[in-house]
Amino acid sequence: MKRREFIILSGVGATSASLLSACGHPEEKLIPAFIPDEEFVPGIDYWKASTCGMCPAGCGIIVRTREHKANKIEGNPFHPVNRGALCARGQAGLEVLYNPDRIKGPMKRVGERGDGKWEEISWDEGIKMLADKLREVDPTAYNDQALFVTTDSRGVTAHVGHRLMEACRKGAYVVWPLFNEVGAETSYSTGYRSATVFDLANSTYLISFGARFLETWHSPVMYSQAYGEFRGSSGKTRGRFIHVEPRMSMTAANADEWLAPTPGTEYLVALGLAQVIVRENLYKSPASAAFGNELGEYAPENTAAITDIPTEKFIRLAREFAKAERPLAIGALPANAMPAVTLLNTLVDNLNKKGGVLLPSRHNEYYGPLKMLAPRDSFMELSHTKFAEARKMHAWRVMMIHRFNPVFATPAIREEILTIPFIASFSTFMDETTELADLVLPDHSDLERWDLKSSYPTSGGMVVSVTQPVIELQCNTRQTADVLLALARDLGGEAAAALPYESAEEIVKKGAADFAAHWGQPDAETAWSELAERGFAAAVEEFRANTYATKDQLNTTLLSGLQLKAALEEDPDYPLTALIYEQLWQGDGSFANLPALQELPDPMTSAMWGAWVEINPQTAQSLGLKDGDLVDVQTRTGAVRLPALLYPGIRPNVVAIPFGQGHLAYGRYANQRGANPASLFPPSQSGPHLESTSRARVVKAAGRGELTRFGTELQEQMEKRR
Amino acid sequence: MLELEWIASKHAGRVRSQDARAPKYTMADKRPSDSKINSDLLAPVNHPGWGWYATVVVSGLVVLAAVGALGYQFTLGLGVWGINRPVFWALDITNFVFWIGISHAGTLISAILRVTGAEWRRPVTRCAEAITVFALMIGAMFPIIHLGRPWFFYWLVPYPNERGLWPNFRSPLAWDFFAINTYLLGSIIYLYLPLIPDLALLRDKSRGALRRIYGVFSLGWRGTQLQWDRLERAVRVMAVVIIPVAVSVHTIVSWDFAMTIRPMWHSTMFGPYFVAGAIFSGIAALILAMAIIRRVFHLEEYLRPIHFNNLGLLLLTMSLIWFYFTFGEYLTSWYGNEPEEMAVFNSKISGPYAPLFWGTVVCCFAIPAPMLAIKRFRTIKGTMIASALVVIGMWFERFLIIVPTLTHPRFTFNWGSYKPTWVELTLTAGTFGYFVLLYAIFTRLFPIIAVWEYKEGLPLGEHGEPTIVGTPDVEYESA
Amino acid sequence: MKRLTKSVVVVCAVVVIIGIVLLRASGKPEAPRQPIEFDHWQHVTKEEGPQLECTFCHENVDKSSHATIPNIITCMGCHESILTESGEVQKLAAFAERKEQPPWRRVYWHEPEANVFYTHKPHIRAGLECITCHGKVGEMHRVRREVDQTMGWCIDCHRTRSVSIDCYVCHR
Amino acid sequence: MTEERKSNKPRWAMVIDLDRCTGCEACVVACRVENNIPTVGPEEAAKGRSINWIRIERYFEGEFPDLKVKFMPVLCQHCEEAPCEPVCPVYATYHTDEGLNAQVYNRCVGTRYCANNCPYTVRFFNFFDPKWDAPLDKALNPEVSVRTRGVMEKCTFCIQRIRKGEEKAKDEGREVRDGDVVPACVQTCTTKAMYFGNIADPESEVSRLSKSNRASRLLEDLGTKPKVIYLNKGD
Repeated sequence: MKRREFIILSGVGATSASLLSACGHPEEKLIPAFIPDEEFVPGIDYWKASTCGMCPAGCGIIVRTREHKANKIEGNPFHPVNRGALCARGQAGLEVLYNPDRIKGPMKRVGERGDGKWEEISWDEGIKMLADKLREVDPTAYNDQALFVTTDSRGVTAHVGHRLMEACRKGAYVVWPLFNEVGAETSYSTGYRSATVFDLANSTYLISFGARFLETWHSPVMYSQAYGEFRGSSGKTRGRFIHVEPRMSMTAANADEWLAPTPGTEYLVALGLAQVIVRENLYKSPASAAFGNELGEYAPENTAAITDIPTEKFIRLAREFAKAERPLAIGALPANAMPAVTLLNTLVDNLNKKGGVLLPSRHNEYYGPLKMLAPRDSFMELSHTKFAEARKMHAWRVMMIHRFNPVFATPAIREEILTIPFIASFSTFMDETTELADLVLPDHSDLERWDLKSSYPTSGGMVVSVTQPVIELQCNTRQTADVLLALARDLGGEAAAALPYESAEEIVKKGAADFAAHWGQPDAETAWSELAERGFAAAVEEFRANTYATKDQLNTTLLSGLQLKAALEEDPDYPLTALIYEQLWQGDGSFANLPALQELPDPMTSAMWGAWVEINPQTAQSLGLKDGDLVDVQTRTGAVRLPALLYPGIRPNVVAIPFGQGHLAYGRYANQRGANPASLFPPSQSGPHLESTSRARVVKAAGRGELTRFGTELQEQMEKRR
Repeated sequence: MLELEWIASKHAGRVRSQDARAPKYTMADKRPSDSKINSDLLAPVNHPGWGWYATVVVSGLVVLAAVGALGYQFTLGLGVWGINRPVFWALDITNFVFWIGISHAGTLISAILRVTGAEWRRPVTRCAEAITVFALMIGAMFPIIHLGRPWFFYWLVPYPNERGLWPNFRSPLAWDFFAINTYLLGSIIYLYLPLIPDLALLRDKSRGALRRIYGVFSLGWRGTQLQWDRLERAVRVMAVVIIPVAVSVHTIVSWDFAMTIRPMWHSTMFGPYFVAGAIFSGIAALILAMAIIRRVFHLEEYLRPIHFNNLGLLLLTMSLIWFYFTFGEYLTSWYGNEPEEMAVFNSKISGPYAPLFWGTVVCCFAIPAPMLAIKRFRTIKGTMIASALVVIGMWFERFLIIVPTLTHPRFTFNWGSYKPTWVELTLTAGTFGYFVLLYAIFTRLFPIIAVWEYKEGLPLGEHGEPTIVGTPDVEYESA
Repeated sequence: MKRLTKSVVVVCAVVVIIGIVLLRASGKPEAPRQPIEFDHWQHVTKEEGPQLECTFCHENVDKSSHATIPNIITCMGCHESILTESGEVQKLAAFAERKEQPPWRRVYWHEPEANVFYTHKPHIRAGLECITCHGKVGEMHRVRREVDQTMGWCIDCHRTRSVSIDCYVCHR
Repeated sequence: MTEERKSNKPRWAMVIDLDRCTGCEACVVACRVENNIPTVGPEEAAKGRSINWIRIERYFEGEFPDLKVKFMPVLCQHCEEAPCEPVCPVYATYHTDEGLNAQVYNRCVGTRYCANNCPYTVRFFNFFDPKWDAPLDKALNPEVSVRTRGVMEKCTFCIQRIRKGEEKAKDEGREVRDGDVVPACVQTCTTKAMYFGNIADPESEVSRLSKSNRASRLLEDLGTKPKVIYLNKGD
């Protein structure tokens, strides 16, 4: 008997039973649901505005609530970022709120670390415990430190956490992003400084170097909307879209032309295009002529062999791009390769022009008096390598971890984390890192907490979006910022002085009102009530057309770091290249516990409920592999066992694994599903800059893998016959 | 005269067990005595033997297993079957079509033989009619148990209700409901009518409660001339009426498929194709049943090689017709070369279903047709082997009509596959067990060869009437 | 024999009747005992009473799909000062004290399996009287189910008023 | 659509612009959440029993490196001549006077005949009772039935939203117009590739788009007259 069947038989499937059973007429007792109270009249929907927390993009949402339950999330139709739309992740937000595997309240460890034995404690007890640990940090010792690790670089947590750590003498506020693409505000994500956006909608010719703007890059919903307009709306010609990426992502699948260069050589494609534009004098910005000599070595004739893109294609695309009415290049390449993309935009001179790169000039004014929304400049950015180095220097005594799961992102870090004497986790779920914690102080879900988020819509300016509770608390959780405030009060002295707030709510209300006041609504109270109802406020700026005047402004040194070679060395024992990518919904693996997303067929492979290895059918044939065969992907660092998925949209001799599955904790939906490819790469590579690539080999293992697809499984049947 | 005979048989005295093992004689001999016939033909009723009990126990256990599986399915839902999206029908409907097909053995064959006055039919009819009723009962179960919510099956009945809801008479499934019920009712009547004189015989030969029960069901049969006249007329009318009903039933079953727009279902010839297939599998089932009855109840003198020979010839005819239809069906698909049709076609001819498909062709045509065409092989054993192959082959033929079409929806993205679960397999086994069980019980309660009808066909012996109608048997005995 | 037939018929009839009664009884109680003996008559019909409109308490009937049962706060709005010595009002006050709603029992409802999405609002808009579907509740002391709200009953009314009897109007 | 307007009732239709559809599947999740579609879990999904009222069909054309992909969102097409309707023996699926292909769950006995006769394979069967691990059931939409085992289900064009939209129009004493009814998938569409409205109203967006020279319908040659209109890729 299957597990599921047993469950049904034994009647543990209690929900369905209570929903559907007729015995004893449960309906008769439901009467409390028909009594109105101050908040809800039964049978009437109440929509509450907030901000999506499923990625940093900051889409506005409205949540439909009824009878004290939230039952649908929709995009806020007035929000300038997403204009009513919402992506698959955002739609699944309620499954975070109502997830059966949420941590119900504060706990402390009673067994050995990782034993999973916990004792429920009160909030006061938990905060006291953490405060005592922080007090133990020796302010005089150079290498004694407390650490606050998070993925938030802005917002209430960052504001409070940062101040507390500063006040905590040796405290360090650490931001540790895994995938840099989504909404990260730092330069390497776009090649430009923060607040830069791209006017896709009005562009007529778009080249994307690995920027999966329809799935995961930057602000997917905003750029999807722009893409819709780019493809044609009344009165606009249909834009042409070229995508450069070794694996056909969903974004690539939408391109008019897909170029699949050798992994890691995307920047050479960009430079090759630039070289053609310069040598054929197709550039528009006057300063561009100066690049003539420097680009010589990147001529497509030189690089075609490395990139595996024919020269003629370079020349044709370069001409098309340069001659297009409003060309635009975007990219998601390693920071040191991004200048190649920036260069293309420079050559066609599209800065602050319709359909080009929009670089707001007044962006420093946006934040108004509210500095909490500004990206913090004094945080430490961490990757595994840096962590290991820093670990040698500092004897971290206390590690506080918030919205981040390093043990999953970089499994090798586990041992090092275990050496830290005291770990407090603020996780909402029991993830791999929280399992090692000594104290768990669970945070609210995004629909229960207070926060402010800033984002930059293509319409210009900045939008501040409010995250506010849309429904009463589901568990005995507390917002981390509130916990930190309580902590500061408990610590007293400097810490208490640095954080003179009652609650996160107060900070948010004050910050939001300040912002609104700065941008046109002087009455703080009206400002706040408007904001709470609409969910956002905007600072508006018209983009001023701008042009690069001289070569110096182009920062020509950008090219110096680039080398004319493939990204990976040949390795005779490991003839293939393995890469991991951020899949449509899986993010950094933190959505693996949402059943609606687990059962969402991957748009390209149609696979669900698991992980897989994408292999080109040609390569598979040469390795004697069939679809669904279990294979070991091995690198010099590690190996994973996953089912092979024959995928025509990947370069031969490259294998790709989606990141996000393979949890060893994290609740019933995520645990023990697929494998975590992070172990394939040296820990240094799981840093923030690049989706990792490595030399690899694929060995057939015994047995068939569990590869579940929604669409048909057979390769030959995937093709459209009709 | 018949009445006289009847009275004679009534006074023939009690049957003794040793009579069952009476010395052999051929039909060419003079007419066997009434008591001999009675004791031979009533032997299974009176002295079933250990084999009968064993059969009942074994088939009963299989049925119990199937009932258990059914209970499991009703408790949890149809998910315990292997069906999925897009294969929403599989073994359930295979069994349905198969058993409805088997049911054509009886009534249709016996009716045709009666109407055409084929004298050799006499020992065959009862056997055949019983198959019809039981196979139909089993087949008709499936449209109910295959429902997602079987407890609402009565919504197919057009009963007046306050909600003003009626069945959808446009649906072939609603037609099925009426056709099958009509056929079942007709078949029961058609089985029952010729049973009345034999019930009277049993009534007279039994005592106590049994006598009363047989008495009720024999409807006060006294064997008067009037009664005989009426019976004969009723049987004759029923024989004529039941033929179109039988044809319509399987036509409508085929229309369940043909009325859809699915590739390789939507075919105008599905009606005759299914009817032919049904008669084909029905005859095979009849031959198998007869051979087994003949053996276990020692009815060698009654079920003679001539019957197997004749039925074998019928089976050969049907095999040829079946092959003709199949060939025509597939050839037109192939020539049409429509992509959706070809997807299904290829999956059967050379794809994953090819072993089953070619196996079916071998079982239904390649082996039985030549075998039955050669007189030397048209023996009891030969026809039995051919029939067994045909029954198996026709089951798979039904499966192959249903499943490959469903695994290949028009949009290739939705193509699927199907694997049965133990529940479906147990249910399938259960249908066979149930059939055997019902049949065994029937033989215990009623003579499986119509006593009066057999006697009616015999020479009158002392009265000096001409004897056997039809071909003399000797020829076949020696062959 | 005749007697036998007769007795068989009688026994069958009795069994059927008992069965129907039992089935009905095991289903929805016709006049369930409420946690507080709320008397509709006193509030609505009684001459010296307040003679409230139905919508005074069931205020959302023209706004929502549900007519809604009044919150205890509504009750206490009057009973804070009126009839405070009555035993039932004291029960009410005790509930209010505990900030609880009395566990009222439903008189009219349909099973969730019926998949019915009835909404009051359009029926009120069409000018239907409350008593048409709920009986003369205002004249009852304890509410008793007076109308058998079966599907046939719904359809009858829809037919006579030539409202759509499309399944999708109510079931979805 | 050539058939005459029999009443002043709206006829609901959808337009999907394939040039804009990116295959992001936001609609798939939105539909699941709005319509109480259960997740069946990995074991059941492996058996092909996952339910998605709307799905993105993906077709590859050609081979690496000249590979092309087509995404096609497929949902119930609400055919005017729906093949699923005549075969249902109990009228559980039928055509409403608003041109919707209705599925009445509590009339369905589960013959699955309709699913077999649907050329678009958009009908789904509840093989088991649905199950939501508490408290996930709190997110169920109270405006939509929770289907039991043994019944078919499929896209309803968000009938609950249609009813709400019509209600709103009635409240305001006017005919329904564009924007009154927005199904969950259309609402969330990230590229605004989907449109929904009353095709009987010549002024509506769907009417206008359905006359586009890019407009086509799925399996038009079957004569099912679908009410989902696809705008083919430009270029």
